[in-house]
Formats: sequence, structure tokens, C-alpha cells
Amino acid sequence: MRYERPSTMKQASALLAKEKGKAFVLAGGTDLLVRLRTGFIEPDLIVDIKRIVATREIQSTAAGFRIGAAVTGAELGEHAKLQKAWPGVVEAANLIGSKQVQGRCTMTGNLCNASPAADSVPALVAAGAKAVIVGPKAKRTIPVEQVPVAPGRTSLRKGEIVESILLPKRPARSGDAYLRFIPRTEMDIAVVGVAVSVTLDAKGVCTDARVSLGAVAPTVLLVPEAAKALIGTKMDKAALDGLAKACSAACQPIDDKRGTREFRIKVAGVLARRAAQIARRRAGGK
Amino acid sequence: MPLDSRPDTKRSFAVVGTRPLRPDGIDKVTGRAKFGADAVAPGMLVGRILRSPHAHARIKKIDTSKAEKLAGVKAIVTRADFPDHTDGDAALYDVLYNIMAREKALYEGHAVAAVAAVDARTAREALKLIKVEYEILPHVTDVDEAMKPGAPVLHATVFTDGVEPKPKKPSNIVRRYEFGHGDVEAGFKKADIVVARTFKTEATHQGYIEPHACLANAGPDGQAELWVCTQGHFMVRDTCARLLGMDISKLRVTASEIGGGFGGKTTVFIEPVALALSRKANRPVKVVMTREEVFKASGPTASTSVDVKIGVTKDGRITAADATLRYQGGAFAGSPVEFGAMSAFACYDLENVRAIGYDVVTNRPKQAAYRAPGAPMAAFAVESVVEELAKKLGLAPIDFRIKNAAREGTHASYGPTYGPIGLLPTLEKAKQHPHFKAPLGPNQGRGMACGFWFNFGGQTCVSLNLNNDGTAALSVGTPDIGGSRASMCLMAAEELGIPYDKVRAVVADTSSLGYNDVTDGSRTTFATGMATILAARDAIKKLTARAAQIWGIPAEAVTWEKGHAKPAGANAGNFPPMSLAEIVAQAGATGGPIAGHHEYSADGAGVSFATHICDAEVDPETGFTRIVRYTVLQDAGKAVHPSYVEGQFQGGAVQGIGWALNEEYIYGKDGRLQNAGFLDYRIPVCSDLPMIDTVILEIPNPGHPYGVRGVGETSIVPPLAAIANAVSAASGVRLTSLPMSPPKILAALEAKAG
Amino acid sequence: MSGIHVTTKINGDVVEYVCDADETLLDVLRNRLGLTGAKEGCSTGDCGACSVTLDGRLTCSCLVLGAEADGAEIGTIEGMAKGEELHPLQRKFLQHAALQCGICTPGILVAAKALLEHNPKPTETEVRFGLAGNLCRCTGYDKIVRAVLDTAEEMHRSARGA
Amino acid sequence: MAKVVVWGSLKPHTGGIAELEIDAATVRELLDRLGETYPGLKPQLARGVSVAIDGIIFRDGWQEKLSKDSEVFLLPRMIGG
Repeated sequence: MRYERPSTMKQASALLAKEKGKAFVLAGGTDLLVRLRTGFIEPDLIVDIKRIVATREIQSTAAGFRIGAAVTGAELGEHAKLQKAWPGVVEAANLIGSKQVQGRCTMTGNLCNASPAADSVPALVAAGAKAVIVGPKAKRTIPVEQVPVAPGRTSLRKGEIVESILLPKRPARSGDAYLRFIPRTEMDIAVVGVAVSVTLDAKGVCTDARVSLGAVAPTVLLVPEAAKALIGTKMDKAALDGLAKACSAACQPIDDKRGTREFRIKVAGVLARRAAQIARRRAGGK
Repeated sequence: MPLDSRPDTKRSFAVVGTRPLRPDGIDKVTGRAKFGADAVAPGMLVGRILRSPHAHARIKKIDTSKAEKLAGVKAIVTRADFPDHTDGDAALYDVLYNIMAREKALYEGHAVAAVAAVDARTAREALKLIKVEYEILPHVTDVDEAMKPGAPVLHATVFTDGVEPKPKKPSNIVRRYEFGHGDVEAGFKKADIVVARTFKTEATHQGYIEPHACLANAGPDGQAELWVCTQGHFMVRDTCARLLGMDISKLRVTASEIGGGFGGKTTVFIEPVALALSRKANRPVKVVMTREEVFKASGPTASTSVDVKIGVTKDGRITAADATLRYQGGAFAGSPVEFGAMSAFACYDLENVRAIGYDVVTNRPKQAAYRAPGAPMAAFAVESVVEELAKKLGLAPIDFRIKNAAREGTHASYGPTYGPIGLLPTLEKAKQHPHFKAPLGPNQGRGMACGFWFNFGGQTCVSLNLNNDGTAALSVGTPDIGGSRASMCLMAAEELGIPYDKVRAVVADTSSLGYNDVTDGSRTTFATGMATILAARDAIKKLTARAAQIWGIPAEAVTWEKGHAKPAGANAGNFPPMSLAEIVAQAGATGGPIAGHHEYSADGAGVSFATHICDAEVDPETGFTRIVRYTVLQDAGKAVHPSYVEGQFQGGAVQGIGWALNEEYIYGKDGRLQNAGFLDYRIPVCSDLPMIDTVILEIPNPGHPYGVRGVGETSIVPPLAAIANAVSAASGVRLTSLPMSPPKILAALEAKAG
Repeated sequence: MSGIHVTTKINGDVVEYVCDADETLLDVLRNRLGLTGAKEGCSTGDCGACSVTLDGRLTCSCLVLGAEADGAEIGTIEGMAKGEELHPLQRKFLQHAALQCGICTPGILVAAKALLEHNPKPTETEVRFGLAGNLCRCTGYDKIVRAVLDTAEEMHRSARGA
Repeated sequence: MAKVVVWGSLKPHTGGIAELEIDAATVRELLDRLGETYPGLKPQLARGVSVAIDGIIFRDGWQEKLSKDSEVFLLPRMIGG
């Protein structure tokens, strides 16, 4: 196994593109090293992207935020402006692992692992985030929900790396929230995760919404029916009932060591309702 | 025990009962303490073990030829390197079979071969080059399934013992136990209300944070050294020597600092393998388990299936109690079902009681002891039914328990008559405790449960050497797993009459002391402590004799008081008291070094009882359970170092909380463990818990000079039921299967709602 | 496999080592540098026994490659006491009997120190969540939480007094 | 004669009787006599037993004295964690 630490994205992409064996990108490493240690993967090349300046920055732009691929969970939590604009995204990223893991883990890594239970991904999907992908020949930008295609598999092509994640600018009276269910209070993988992002008008009517579910299907789901249940309402009980129902209906979960099918379906609705109320409050709704 | 060792309950102690800093403290907080994996040796090799991926398979052939040719590989061992020296000792043969599979691999993770190589990568590569030909056999991991007539049979040699007539066909039921007295059928006839329920508990792991680790160094002359994290280095020495056909005297074992055990380090796993590798390579070999190996191939506890039936009269007296307990203890005989059966009803004063136990084998790792082995699962079942009965009777559960509690003179459910015991005092104290009257919030409920454990003494040998400056060096042979060196120093200082910090205790290696049983059975503070007291008294006898010699008076005319020799009375002579330091300073001239020793089989440990109170909050929409408040009340006999007694209470309670709510061995249909890591084997984390309040009761144990009782194990017995009872009170549903994970609770809530 | 040359600072001292690409920082600390205070409890980032700080951030050294430490500053349990003087957390852990076997203690002390540096006056809940990445199986955490809260209190008082 | 009570599942080896009268002055003698009189008990005795004398459990106490009115119970050999 070789370890490379390029200083530009171009070099990184070139290293990955020309590698004949198995190559992996190292950002936070909190998943990669576990898989390496347990013999789950046997890389020939590891490309550490943390020396690439662009990957380490959170930029506040006219269009919103650009979050570098190697920005850690802890750094996200310390960025007051980001925290204010996208509290749900930040809280989701901050739920990944322990304080120790927060010092290293990244949202981009969370996305590229393509786990359906990744905590930050539903929040990113609900936020309408996009991934900026650098390849050997071109750069492209796609919605984050198009990155994972199956458990452990992404749409990235050989030599491609996610350089950053873009979060859009926030309209007034907007709020987002992420809730997950875990059996303990910390250190678990989500059994169900729900993210809700809403925008309200001056009267408190929901004008825009995105709802996303984690750990209930092979990939993180964007659930337009759930959003529909909220849009045009004041997010009252009936709307929340509709939301919960739509979320439960969208679930295609499995029974596994972390939870049953029935449990996931029921709890997806419960958490959706709770997350929506938090998002609404954050949007200034009364 | 001689009569003079009976506790003087009015005695006031100088240092026993205080809370000094532990002697190994600085090493532990600075990272210097040397644990199992922290040792190195010149020329050390790395040992790794190849394990069966199958739950049950015949091992047809093991081909190591390719691995042997890999550069850097220095030794490979398989079953062929472990000839049977067990000489008809069935239990030892099971240990031999467990450390290295023979004709069959009996569980996923069963050791099949091992390699010693120059580094970890080479060892890993070598394991991949070993070709094992398996014939996969049908497997069974569930205890009830394993008992069914058509179940795959693990051992063709197992014909259930303890049933008449003895079966002619082999099965997975190793042995049937029965305990009790009276006539339960007649008792049930007298009952106005009878409740019968069936309970299941999943296997849990002790979950010590330090994986098994050892460093073996064996030579062709048969001499060997072993550094190992274990609860009993003498046990490791004797077991390894017998398994490997060595002289016991040629194997010296040193106990490292130990990073938790809870019973899981009371046997051998990697140690004989490391020694065999080292012997073959003629180099030191270090073997350290990975966490995955710890889960798959050390000794978790039994999973169980238990029926309990209890009958009561309308006024709340139990007329009969009956239980059938089925425990699987993995692939070999020896689940702790007899202790489950013996302890199940030990908290109650019963005229008619019966407990039947079945020891069952399955394709799982061979169980090892886990804190009060066998008792928590039985208590979960019994205390759940007791709570349900109290509710049916309209009695407060605590009053129902007080009414039926075992007390001095009660004919215990496992046989003997109790002497002075502390169950009623813990119940009465619980009733007065503020926790019992505290208001509950929404979705919260309160539960309680009682628990019992036997405790024992065991073989013990200590040496107390007095140094020329008046300090003392205490050598004990029981590894210090939770601060016992502090307790030993306290007891030695108490007897000798010198300050605590003038005694230094070490855990001596196997060549320095006689045999010591394992640190288990809550025995160390009791048994090693008593040996320390008696060794100090032995030293005092010598000290007073030396003082007498110096003063020129008869030895009987000298007494020992507060660290000084004194003439026994005016007739003995008029000499100023002579301190320990003054006497030892002249030891060379008066007969040489002064030391005290004691070696014995300690008995009279005294049984122990606890009552726990738990408040739980259950989210009715998700089934998530939070423990809101928890109180442990337990009899310690005499708390030598109260902080570490509290620590035992708290630690046991929290292990019980984990067992009750989230911990479980999850097997797939393929018989493979699905959660062999701390991510999905969910032990409680700091944010899951409230503070754990403790109340130490001191009802002196007549079998110990200070009244000490073992405290380590009882605290894990009540929590499973206390939490189940609290969850039931909070949510309105009673769970009869552990763990009470959110999906189970939610399913029960939904079923109730219809 | 050719070794990777790494220059780093550990507890303030410049350290150089050569490691393999797949070696973790934990392996390097324990096997190459003799710093065995960081313990391997799981090697998957779930137990926190190998906690260190990397450029001031708390992390599990089992989740860092040895090669990644080049140019970084690492803090381990071995650097916590200043000469004879224990860190207040170390002192309080002893006073409160906040350890039984002691295997998790180095990791917990490193994590607690990082916690108090970020949040000098934490609530009990903040301490509990702050230490959720450090498993302890002996104590039930009660005395650990008390020791950390007591340390914060004492450090706060002495900072005000100074 | 000491009176000793064996646990239920050993009764098949003692002719169905739980309470046995054994002429023994010490635990050692008791265990020897039990094995001689009821050979079916030998495997269990070999696996190990504890003996409760007047409520106190002895795991290793061959030298313990038994009196005529001692209450003696045979128990499985104690283990612990």
C-alpha cells in the first residue's frame, strides 16, 4: 500500500486515475481506517487530500456556502454563520460518532461512503446541497442525492473526487432540522434518520419544503410526497399527520441487527413530525 | 475459622473504612501502568490465530505448507501440536478443545491454527495461506432449538446426566439439575393467585475494554515465562502447564495490570497457543486479540429461557415457587444454570420451592463466568413475576417482598439455613430512601428488584515482609482488578498499626507465592484480605517475641497495640513501648528478617443481598428507554475502602442496565455473530446514564475478622428485573425478553393498542 | 513496502520515525515509540481508549495513519502531567476513585482535558455527552463525571483567585 | 452420624433419597463415604462440590468438622466472576 499526499486537486485526481490497483481517498479517515484495519478493504493506494487547501475551507459566497471535502464535523460546528443558516445540516454532521470522531470526520466522506444510514446525508439532501466533483478531465456539479447509488457504491467515476459541497443561500423564514433514532444516546448508527427543511411566508404558511429519510431504503431518500404534505399549510396537526404518513409510506426498509422493518416505518413518521416542528420553529413559525 | 476471627462489631477502625488514594494510582493516570499488551521482549514475534468462519464444521484437513514457506514465518501450530495430556479430566479436555479445534470447529471464531511471524503483516499473510478443508455441518445457536429432538447434535458423547433412565441417544442437553424443598404441587393448591410466565435473555459479553493479551517466552529446555492479563495467573500457569505437558515449576506467570475481567478472564484462550508458538519458534511471542476476536472467541455469558410460576394467598404469602431454567453455555458443558437455579428464589422464605436447570450446548463460544454467573437471568424472571403478583394483590411491591423476604433462619431455596443476612435491611432502607418517594414525570415509571449472590473464599497465600525502616511489603497472588491493593494495604496497616502509606502491596508472580485461586467470586477483599490480616498477626507474633527478647522477658508478656510492642502489664516489666520500626531495625541481631505469612483455603465468605430501585422513562412513540434515576442498596459486611465498594455497586448496576436495554449477541441464520464490535454490541455510554446512587449497609459477616463480605457480583443481579419492572410501570407493557430494545418495546406497545 | 519518514511533535518534543503506509498512529505510538499509554480497545474508533490530540483536536489515534502525523503536533497521556505535578484532572480522578481497572483512564483523561479546554464550566449533561466516545466498563461513569465536574470547579476557582 | 442433604438431581444416584445419614467426622470423610456408598455420585464429586455446614458454604474445606447435629448440604462447586 502506498500513501500519497498531493497538494492540488489535479494531482490527486491524476493519482487516482492512473492507479491500476485499488485506490481510496482519505479525508477524515474515520470510516476508511476502520475498513482498512478490519481487512474489509486492501488498498494499493491511499490519497490523502487534507493538504489541498480548498478542501479545508468553509467559504461563505453570494450563492451560499462552499464546504471543502476535508472540513471536519467539529469545524462545521464552530462556524457560527453556517450554524445559523443551516442548523439542521450542522446538527446532523455533528451527530456522526464521538467527539473524537468529530475531530476528523467529514460530510463528504459521510456522503461518499454511500451508507443509507449516514447522518449528514438526509440533511444535505433536504437542504438541496450539491457536490462539486473534480475529475481527471472535467469538473461537474450534481445534487448530493445523485452521489450514492447503492449501499457502498457511488456514481463517481475513476479519478473523480468530491472537492466540496455547496449549500444554497437561505431565503428569509427558513429552517431545517435533522433527527435520528438510535438505541443509545450516542455512538450508534442511525436506525432511522429524518431531515426536514422548510421556508415559511410572513403568515407562517409553508411555501417550500424538502424532506429526506435515512436508513429506510438502500439509499437516502428524497420524499416529495412528504414535502407536498407541508407546502401550503401552516404545518398544523393535519399537515404533520400527512407528513408522517407520507414518510412511513416511502420507507422500504429491511430487518437487520439495528432494527425491524415495522419499527423503521413507524419511527420514520414519528421523527418526521418532530423534525418538522423543530424546522418550523427555526424558520420563525409560532 | 478460629473463633478469635469472629468480627468485633463494636471495633473502631484506624484506617479501614477510610478512602485513601490507591497505590497504583499515579501509574494509572499517567499511562505508565503496564497492561497485557504493553509488554515487549527482545526478538519478539507477533502471534495471530486463524479462526473458523463456520458455526459447525468437520475439519478434514489443515494444510500449512504454503504459510510455512512465507518469509518471516517462524512457527505454525494446529491441533497436531496439542496432544491430549488431559488424562481423563473432561473439563480440561474441553479447555484444550476450545483453545484449538480438534476434529470439529464448534462455533464461528473457534481457533483452527496459529502463526508466529516477524511482524503483524507477515502473520496476517500467513494466515491467508493456511488452507483448511471444512465439511460444513448443520448448526444451532438458540437454547430452545438446541433442546429439540431433531436439533443438530454437537457432541456424540453427551447423554443427559441427572435424568432417569439415562438417555440412550446423544443430545445437546448435558445435565439436569434440581434444587428445592417441600411440595410445590401442594403449595400451588393452597394459592389464591398463580402467575406463570416464560422469559428469554440473550447472551451478553463482560465487555472489558482490554482485549486478551499475553507475551510468552518458552525455550527448548522446558522453561517458560508468561506475561498475561488475567484474573488468575496461578490458574493460567497450572492450566497451560497441564495442556502443554510441562512441569508447573518451569512455567512462571506474571499478571500484568488487568483492564477489566468481570469473570471473562478466569480461563485461558490465547495463552497456551502463545506458549506453544513460542516453544516451537524458540522466540518470545506476543498474542493480542482484536475486539472482534474478543466477541467471537472469548467467553460471553449464557443465553437463557426460563419458566417461572409462583403462587400466593390473598393476604400475600407465597405458597409455592417453581422454575425451569434452560441455559446454553456455548459449545461445551458448563453453563452456569445450576447457579441460576440455586439463586433464583434465594431472596424468599419459601415452604415449597423447586428449580430445575438444564445445561445445554450450542454452536457458540464456550461461556465464561460473568459477574454472579447465572444469577441475573434467573432474578430477571423471578423478580418480574414477583412484581406482577404484588400488583395483582394490590400490595406495594416492596411490602410484598418484605412480607416474603428470606431472613436469618430461613431455609434457603438452595438448601442450607441462613445465618445473619442483609436482605431485609436493604428492603427497609429502600423503603425509607428519598428515591422511593420522589415524584415521577410523564412516561416515567418506578421498578425495584432484589438480588442474591453466594460469594466464596478459595485458596489464598500471602506474604508480608517487614523492612528495616519499619515499612511493610505485602505480596498477594490475586490480580488487582479494581483497587484491591488499596484495600490490602488498609487491612495490613490496620493490623500492624502503621500508616497506610507505609505498606506497599504487589501482585507477585507465580514463583513467589503458593497457589492462589483466581480473582473471582467476589473473593479478593474477603479472602486475600483475611489472609493479609492473618499474615500481619503472624508477623506481630514474631515482633512481640523479638521485643520480649530485647527486653529479656517472656514472649507471652508482650502485647501489640497501635504499632508498638508493650509489656502486657505492670508485672511484665516497665519498658517504654517499642515501635515496629525500632524492632525491625534490630532484626538482624535478634534472629533475622521478620515476615508474616498466611496460606489457607478461605471459607465462610457469607452470602450477599441487594435491593435496587430504578426509574425509567419510555418514549411511547419510539420505545426508547432512558434510565432517569437509579439507587443501589447492598450489604457489604464492612466496607474496607468505601469508594471502591460504591464503584462495584455502580459498575454492576450499569452492566445490568446494558444487559437489560441494549446488549445482545445477534446471530444470523448462518450461525455467524453479526455484531462483533463496540459499534453494534452496545454497552452503555456516559450520556446514557444518570448518577448511580449507592447505600452501603454493613451487616458484619461472621466469617471475617472485620466482617467483610464480597461485594463485586451481587450488584449485577437485580438490575435486569428492576429495569423491566420500571419499563412496565412507565409504559404499561411487560417485556419478558431481553434486551428490551426499542423495537421490542414499540411492538409491545402497538400490540397493546391493538 | 518502503517506509514513510515522518517528523512530528509529541508532547512538545520533536520526534522522527519511519512507518509503513498502513500503520495507524496508535501502532506507531505503541510499537515504535514505546508510548503505550494510549490503549487499543477496539481499533474502530468506538471505545476512545486510544484518545490523543492531533493539532489540538481530540481524536482516536486508531483512526489516524502514522503517516498523517507528519508536521502535526500530538498530545498523549504521557504529556499530561508537568514534571512531578499532576494535571488537576489526574489528581481528581485519584481522589474520586474515578477508575477501577484503569485501562480506559488515559483516554478519558485526554478527552476530559480537551473537553475542559473547550468548555471550562460544563454541566453534567455536557460532561456526559463530551465523554460519550470513551467506554468505561467498571465504574458506571458516576465517579468519572464527578471528578471532571469537580476539576472544572477547582480550575475555575483557582483561575478566579489568580 | 451426620445428616447430609444432596440436591434433587443427585437423588437417582442415592436410591431416590435426598437426606442421607453418613458416619463422618469431617468433610473429607463425608465425601469419601458418599463416594463409597453411592458410586453414582462419584462423577459429580470429581467435578467438584461445595458443602454448606450450618449455613456456611465451604468450597475447599476437607478438614471442617461435622457434629451430630450439623446441618450439611451438598452443593455444586461454587464459581464466580
